[in-house]
Amino acid sequence: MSETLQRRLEILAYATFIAVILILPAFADIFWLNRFAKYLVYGMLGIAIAMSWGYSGILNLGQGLFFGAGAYMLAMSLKLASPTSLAQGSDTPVPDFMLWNAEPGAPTDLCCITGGSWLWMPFQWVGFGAFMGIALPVLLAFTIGTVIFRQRISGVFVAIITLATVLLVRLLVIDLQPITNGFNGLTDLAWLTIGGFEFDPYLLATYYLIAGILIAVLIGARLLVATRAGLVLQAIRDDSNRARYLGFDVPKYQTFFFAVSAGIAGLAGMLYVIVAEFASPTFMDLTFSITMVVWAAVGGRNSLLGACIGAILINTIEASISETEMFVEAWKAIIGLIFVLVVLFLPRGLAGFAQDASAWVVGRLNRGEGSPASAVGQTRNQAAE
Amino acid sequence: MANKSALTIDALEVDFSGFKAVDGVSMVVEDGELRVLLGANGAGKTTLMDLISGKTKSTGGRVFVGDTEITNAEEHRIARAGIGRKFQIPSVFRELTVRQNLEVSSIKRPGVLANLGLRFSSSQRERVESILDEMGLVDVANETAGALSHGQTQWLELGMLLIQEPQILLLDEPTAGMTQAETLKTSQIINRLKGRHTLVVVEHDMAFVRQIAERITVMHLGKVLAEGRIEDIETNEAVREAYLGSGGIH
Amino acid sequence: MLALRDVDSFYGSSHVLHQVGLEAKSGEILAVLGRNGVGKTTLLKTIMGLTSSHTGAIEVDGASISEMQTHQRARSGIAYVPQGREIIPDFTIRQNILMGCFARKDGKRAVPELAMELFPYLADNLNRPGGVLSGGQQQQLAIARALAADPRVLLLDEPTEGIQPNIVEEIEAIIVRLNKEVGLTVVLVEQNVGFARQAAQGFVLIEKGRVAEAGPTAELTDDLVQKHMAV
Amino acid sequence: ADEIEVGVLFSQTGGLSIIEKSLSDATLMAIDEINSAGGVLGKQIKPLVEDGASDPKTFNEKASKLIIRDRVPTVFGCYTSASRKAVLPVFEKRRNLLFYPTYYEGFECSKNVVYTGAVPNQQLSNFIPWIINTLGKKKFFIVGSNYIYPREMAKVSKILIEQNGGEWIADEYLELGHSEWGAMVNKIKSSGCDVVLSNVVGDSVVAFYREYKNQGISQADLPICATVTSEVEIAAMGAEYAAGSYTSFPYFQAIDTPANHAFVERYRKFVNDPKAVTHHAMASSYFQVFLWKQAVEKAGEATPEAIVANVGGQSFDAPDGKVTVEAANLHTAMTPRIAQWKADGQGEIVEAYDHPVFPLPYVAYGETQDNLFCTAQGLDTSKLNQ
Amino acid sequence: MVDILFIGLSLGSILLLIALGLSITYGAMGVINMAHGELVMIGAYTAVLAGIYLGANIFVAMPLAFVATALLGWLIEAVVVRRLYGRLLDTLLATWGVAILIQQAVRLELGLTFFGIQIPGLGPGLQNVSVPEILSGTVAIFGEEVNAYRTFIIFVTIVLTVLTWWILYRTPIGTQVRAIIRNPQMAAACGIDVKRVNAMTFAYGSGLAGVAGVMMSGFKTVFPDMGTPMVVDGFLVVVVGGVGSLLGTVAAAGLLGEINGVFASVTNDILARAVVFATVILILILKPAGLFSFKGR
Ligand SMILES: Nc1ncnc2c1ncn2[C@@H]1O[C@H](COP(=O)(O)OP(=O)(O)OP(=O)(O)O)[C@@H](O)[C@H]1O
Ligand SMILES: Nc1ncnc2c1ncn2[C@@H]1O[C@H](COP(=O)(O)OP(=O)(O)OP(=O)(O)O)[C@@H](O)[C@H]1O
Ligand SMILES: NC(N)=O
Ligand SMILES: [Mg+2]
Ligand SMILES: [Mg+2]
Repeated sequence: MSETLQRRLEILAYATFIAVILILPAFADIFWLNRFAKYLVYGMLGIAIAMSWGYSGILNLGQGLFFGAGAYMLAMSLKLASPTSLAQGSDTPVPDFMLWNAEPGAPTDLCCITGGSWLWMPFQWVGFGAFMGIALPVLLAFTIGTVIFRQRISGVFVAIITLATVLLVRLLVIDLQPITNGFNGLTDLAWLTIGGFEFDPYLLATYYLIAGILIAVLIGARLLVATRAGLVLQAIRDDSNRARYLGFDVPKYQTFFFAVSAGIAGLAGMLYVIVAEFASPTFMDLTFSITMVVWAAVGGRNSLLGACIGAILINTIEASISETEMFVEAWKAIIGLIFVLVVLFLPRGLAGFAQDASAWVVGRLNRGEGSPASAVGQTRNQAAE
Repeated sequence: MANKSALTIDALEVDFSGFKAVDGVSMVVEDGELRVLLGANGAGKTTLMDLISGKTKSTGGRVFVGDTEITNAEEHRIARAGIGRKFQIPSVFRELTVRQNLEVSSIKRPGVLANLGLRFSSSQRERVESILDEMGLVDVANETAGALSHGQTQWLELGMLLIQEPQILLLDEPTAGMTQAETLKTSQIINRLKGRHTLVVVEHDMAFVRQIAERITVMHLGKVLAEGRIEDIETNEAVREAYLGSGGIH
Repeated sequence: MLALRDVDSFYGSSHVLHQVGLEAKSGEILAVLGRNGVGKTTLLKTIMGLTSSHTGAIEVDGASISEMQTHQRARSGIAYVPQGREIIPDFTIRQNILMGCFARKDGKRAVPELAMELFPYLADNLNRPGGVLSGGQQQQLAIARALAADPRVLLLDEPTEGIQPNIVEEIEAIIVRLNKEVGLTVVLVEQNVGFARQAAQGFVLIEKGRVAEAGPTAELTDDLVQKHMAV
Repeated sequence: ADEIEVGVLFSQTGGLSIIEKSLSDATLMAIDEINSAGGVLGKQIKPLVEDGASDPKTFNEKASKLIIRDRVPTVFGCYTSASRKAVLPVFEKRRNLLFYPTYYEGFECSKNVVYTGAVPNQQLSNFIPWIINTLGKKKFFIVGSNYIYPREMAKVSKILIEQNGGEWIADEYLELGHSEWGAMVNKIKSSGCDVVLSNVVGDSVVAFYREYKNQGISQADLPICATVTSEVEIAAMGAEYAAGSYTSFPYFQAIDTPANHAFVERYRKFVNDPKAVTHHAMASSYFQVFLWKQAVEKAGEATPEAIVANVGGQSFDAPDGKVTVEAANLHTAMTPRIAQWKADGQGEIVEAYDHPVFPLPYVAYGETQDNLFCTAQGLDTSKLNQ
Repeated sequence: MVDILFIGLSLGSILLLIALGLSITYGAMGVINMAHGELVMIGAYTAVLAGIYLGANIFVAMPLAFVATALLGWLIEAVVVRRLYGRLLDTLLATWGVAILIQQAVRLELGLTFFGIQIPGLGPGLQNVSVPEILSGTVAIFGEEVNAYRTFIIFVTIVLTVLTWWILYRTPIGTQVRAIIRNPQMAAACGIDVKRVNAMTFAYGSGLAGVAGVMMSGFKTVFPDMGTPMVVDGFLVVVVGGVGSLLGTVAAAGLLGEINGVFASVTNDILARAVVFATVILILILKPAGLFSFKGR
């Protein structure tokens, strides 16, 4: 397939996707809009995974750490903005759970009600929470990335380190109950308010807030990987040593894109808090992090759009099947089966399938040179695969 | 250190748990010189290149590019100091297309932020196209490099090196797996580079060596066995014995 | 001994060999020549069953092997020295050589005498890991491994690539010897036309995945070489 | 319509489905029984079953589906506090109603939740004095899973232990779902305690009791007194491991009343499993549907506001005995009991209050029946920082 | 002190028992088998069912479980894994799907619940296996009363480890296994029946998981989700040890087990878990390819 045609088809795919999510409200009730808003957030996670896994070759099994970090940062601010926080007899907001966890006689003030509660103080300003929702994941990723990429850790070892990290952080968040509310997470949050406008999760405006940010992230990420740096990144994924001998400081590239991916995941975490109104340490469960990876794989890990659509699609399918009375118990088995089938028969995910299909159609159209060989009657040699 | 020398190697050695694959090698390559490195299989030629390019860390001795010491520096620093390398087992970005391989190699400012732009300059593009043409890779420019044959991969790697334009090129068996005609073409390319670039070439193909050689260094068992012009080497009995066999350099 | 008829071969959907036919008679050396990328390696891989798929007939001693899996082809007496050498880096030299023995019919597992005689470096370093060897040493190891299979047909992909000149001479001599003394049938992919002319009885020139010319070595004229191997 | 739709939201899949399935079944059984008896307000109840998949995110999503799309007036559901916290914003901001059947840590006071499980004072207020006075054990080793409920139970226990002249010598936690007890049991052995107070939940319980026996500790010398170990865990671990230990709950399968025997029978038939066990949260899942029905009938309509306004004061003769939703705080008054586990896997009730105990969700902060923090209007915050 | 070290040793042996099968399917075959935990679970259920239907104890259940899970592993290999060799991360995803399927199969009693048929022993509930009399209670070792069942686990682990080591490093089949992971094409060209060896290896690794499951059933609850956390622990061990190194797996299991045991004893279990994770991270940062790894050129 010629390159320009390929590019045009890709632009068409992006445009179609964007158009669909923008006109969706015309066809969906407010419940589905809220639900899709959540799935768009998952789609953003798909983008983050495709960027780190597909483009950088870094399989992060701890993406939940960044999602969780983003979620908690904004949730802390929204918790302090919640009217119930103020209604506890103190002049300054104090999260209700800190009262339960406080030592008897402790001052009812954010500075010192429990050990470490002062960490919450800057979050009284929602802007700080929103800023930290991206800054903290980026900082974490930057730190982790700098260490592991300088040490030239790659492949499954990165996966295990990120996995151990997310498990470690999750353990600490649960254990630091006095300042995190432990296992129960943060609920009873205020709605995000910008310029006096409250983003009730069941408003059209909230859907468009999420959709708009997703579109911006999608386009931004797509442009980023199309840069020269993005090309270098793919070269590094391919053969990091070769890239070194060309003079590229490999860890810098890896860390940069790892951090960008983390920032996107953090942003997704924040948006999730806006639409779901809670933050929970289960965001840092291993299963969630693996599930995200599966979404991206189904959609196509080498395609930002594919991974994004994969996440949205799987969640939509999951919801539909699990809400079909017949399948209430069996839906998970069906999902499991879908994963297996996709990996076996669509090895590059839906995006890869779409590319192959369009290549085939185009090949049909300008028949003649380079028509794909027919597979009829060929001996298959297993060992060669 | 003499100012004119491009590459200075001073008593370099590496010890692999007791086995010294390179054992006190000293060598000065002048600016613009082409140096051929000969030696038996296992003499330490590739290892010497590994040491220069930072792939292997030395356990003794020093390496300079011009006046800059690069001993055991990180690979990308050595590369930025002006050393480019072609590997014995050709090493390219197998999942990128041939053109993308060349594009990546054409990037001059290696930082992340410097490369956040979308486009390559038109001079870079032209350079890529002309290298594609020169290496005979135009037909496969949009193929992924992993699908190339061995020889095509050799050409591609050579092309990447040319477009990278390092001051010093280390070429490890650049003609392995090429036909005589192809070898001839390679030697022409290399001869064109002489003077502008400093080259260190490892080869076993004596016909090729004859086409390009100025000075030759012969290694044996990790040490320098002989150094000199082609005629000196050809007639050196020790070299004949250890390496050349009946044919000589023909 | 080894015959191919109308063989087409594929990597995934890319079609590399077209209607290839050739024959190596028993005890003969057949040289396969051609430019880079024409499909020489692919031809050997196809014989071994290592491309994704192929059509057409491949026979050894009149028996079809084209339906066989790779290991069965190996066990039917074909040994392969690949272009990349494909040494297992963390196996010792001995273990690498013994790998070849899995294709033996008699089940014997021993380092072949002949290989030890041919390659003294290997004989002296049987317990070093294969991965640390130099390129040329690995080439020797790959040949030794093939010999360990006690094959009838030997597929050699540019066996002298990267070998020091005096050993090249030796390897060339060895190939001739194996052919003469042991009666091995050899399919030899070579760039060195001189050696091909000297050692082989027959030749095949490949061009873009098709057999362009074939015949006894005597017919391998400079014109043909010029036509099919020049850049 | 001639149907009233209600939500049933428990985990049908995932790690927690083991327990939550039984809560879901009990709920469906109650609905079934009500429907057979003519329904409510002459209408049949139609349960909409959704799967929380043991994941708070899914609980949140499904709650929103039931409330916003299906517009049910009530959801029966949630087992863990974490899942309840995840659905709470939907119920509160959309003014809907959750019936929550699980024992929990307290300090929650929502106008949108009716709590029918025990709160700490209903499990501990007679348990601790009984351990000290009747069992004669004074040195407590407190152990729990590391999350809110066990920590809160420990807090309340410590107050009670001190009030009753005992002492606690350790308060240790293990990760939720962890099942490696070697070190902890070894610690217990060498701590010099004479009783273990366990707030361990889930499958960790099984590994705990097994390790306990396998390290050679006898329940007679050093009994485990538990707040969460129910018939489910006992059946799962093998009764011999728990024999001799104690649990405090308002409901046990062993309650020897005709009503309870009939309940157990009906349940076994309903789930088609002659060995199925009944337990506290599951019994609450059952009776809370009846409390709900009474409230609907009293209100004459099935809207969340009407139900909540009328559920306070409703009593029901549950398998547990009489249970009453307290109008003051929408928690349920129940009768605490203590059972000793026997080799057949059933508890023998060794102690029981003779009357239902008033639920005090803020008992750890000094709440008493005369000084309620949680009121029908919500939390009275002025009480909190005194 | 002996008691603390014993706890660590026992933790290590349990880790090793889980990791052993993984160290083969992952280390020697390059398959990230996320369904490994489910194979452990199936092993445990074999013990449950053997108890219910055959009245058999865990000694009998061990070989049964080995066979059952080896067969299941063989099936997984033939249907799914076989198509994915060389695609490491795809094996992770596909076997993740397989894991979900196996879990649901047990939970839904192989789908028979839909027809109202119940199989006692399966289903979503919690199951248990009782430990034979001679393994319950304590035994005296070095003058210290230790848990007899844990001692038995340590013993079984040692036997299985030695057996596995012997197969991998002292038999031709072991050489074939190790050759295939390094270079399947060349292995085939050397006459190795890659398909058959892979199937056998995967079945063996799965069988080990089954035995591990029987051992787990003696001190844990048996339920459909029991395997999920195990696969994580198993991978931590295998990777920290160095992929493909059996010795590394043994060392990592021992090290992490003792760290866990000692920290849990002198501080608390939560901190011990945290320290274990931190150790994993630290080891991999300091030794980026795990404790034991081959260094090529
Ligand atoms: N990492 C290593 N560990 C141990 N020995 C090594 C290592 N690297 C190289 N060697 C040994 O050092 C010697 C020199 O190897 P080198 O690859 O430099 O040879 P060479 O001169 O390039 O040979 P060739 O012409 O065959 O490519 C060989 O004997 C090789 O086995
Ligand atoms: N794995 C592969 N997938 C797709 N195409 C391939 C693959 N390997 C080789 N090819 C293509 O098949 C053609 C023949 O390659 P082959 O390696 O057989 O060439 P060759 O004649 O051995 O060349 P050389 O002399 O360079 O070794 C080349 O055009 C190459 O691009
Ligand atoms: N409510 C509980 N026990 O989490
Ligand atoms: Mg070399
Ligand atoms: Mg070739």
